[in-house]
Amino acid sequence: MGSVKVGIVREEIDVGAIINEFKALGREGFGAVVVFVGVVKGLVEGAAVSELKYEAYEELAEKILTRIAEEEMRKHGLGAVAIYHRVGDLKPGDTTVYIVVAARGRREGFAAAAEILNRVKHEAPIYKLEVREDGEFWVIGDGERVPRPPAQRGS
Amino acid sequence: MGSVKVGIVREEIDVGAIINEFKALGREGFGAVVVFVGVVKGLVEGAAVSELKYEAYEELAEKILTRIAEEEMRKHGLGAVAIYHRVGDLKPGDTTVYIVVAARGRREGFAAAAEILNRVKHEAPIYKLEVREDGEFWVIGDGERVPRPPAQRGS
Amino acid sequence: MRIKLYGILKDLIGPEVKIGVDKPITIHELLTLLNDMSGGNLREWLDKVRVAVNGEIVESAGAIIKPGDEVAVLPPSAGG
Amino acid sequence: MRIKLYGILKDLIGPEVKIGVDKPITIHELLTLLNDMSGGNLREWLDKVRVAVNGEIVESAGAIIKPGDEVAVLPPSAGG
Repeated sequence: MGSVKVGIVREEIDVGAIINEFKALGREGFGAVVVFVGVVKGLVEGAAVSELKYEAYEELAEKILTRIAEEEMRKHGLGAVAIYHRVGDLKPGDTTVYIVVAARGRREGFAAAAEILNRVKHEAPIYKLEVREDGEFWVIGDGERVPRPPAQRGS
Repeated sequence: MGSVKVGIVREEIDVGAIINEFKALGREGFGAVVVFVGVVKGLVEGAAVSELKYEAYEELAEKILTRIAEEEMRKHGLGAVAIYHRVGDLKPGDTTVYIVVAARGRREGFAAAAEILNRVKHEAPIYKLEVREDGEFWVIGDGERVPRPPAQRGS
Repeated sequence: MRIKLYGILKDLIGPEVKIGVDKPITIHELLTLLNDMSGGNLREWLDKVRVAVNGEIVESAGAIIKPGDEVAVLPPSAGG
Repeated sequence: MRIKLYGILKDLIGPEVKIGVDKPITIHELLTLLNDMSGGNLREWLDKVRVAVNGEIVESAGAIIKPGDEVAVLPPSAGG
């Protein structure tokens, strides 16, 4: 089985170094490296965003990221998978998630990267609070936004 | 209109630097950077590959890459597009093509990168000769292989 | 029994609560207890949360939690 | 008139050929001439090649090329 790298991280990742490592798998017949990098948007639903506060149940999140990577590797016959998700207080333009796959060809590569991203969003215990000019919102699932309950603001 | 960078290049590109540049567009609402890096495979149709020799009609190729980038940028509402294709004698594990897009979201990003790659393969005047243990083959279109005509080997 | 909470549940209940139970209870019973403690704040979330016991998601509402287990209550994920 | 060739066409005909014409010809006439010069080598490629004139692809086989134009004959692309 190929290489799996996952992590919940506080800092930016050197994604160029991962691409360089994965492209060496071309020698074993993996001709495509596909990368997704998520970025904090400065504007959501017409409102300026000042911060995204990410938190995770870290041990479980890393376990689930590993499982996603291994299952998708088998499913798409990948040579390597990396999944890193950031936590902490992130500003517009900061990276949030990195997915890198080495695949036999472009079709498997694009399909695997899109599917991994989708699973990370729905399965990993990672939570985000959107701090906007019009209030604070918990993002639930794929896009539903719930105003932050006011009673506990201080907690 | 956003930024377009294209080129026919002889050396590897620092794709990490392009990702870093494009992620800054998060501030303007572009939350996804999608990257495709093509890599020379060491094994094709069960035969070991020693080299891919790429050549291009360079002026026309750069013109066509620019056109693809601009059209796809409009079609998918992208913030930036980079397309670099290498020429020269490449070995397994060497990169062949780099596509980087900054999109509003993941769906537009994956769709745009896949479509740009497809157009680069079919529209840009770029040619490749596969040097394998079982002979030399011109790759025609998306995968057809034609044995190199023997009469002109020396040319 | 100490229960950790994440995301919006931290705002609704607190980052961690202690429940005085000295015998095993089901996940369903745990969530009912938490909802009562929070004055009904958890009601609309009861069918959306996931519960992790000792670092693994447990899907069945009838699954048993023992005193001493490490328990976390998780709202729907929002990674990416 | 100097014609540049690329890819497999370079092997079949040569990287560049000179054709002695002093009046405009159509793309169809050009390809026929090239095929004759190559002893019929180009035959199976005639309906697959693209011709670029002065740095732009010209799709119509009836389009006119003038002496002095920069002409290239291109096999199907194989980037990526």
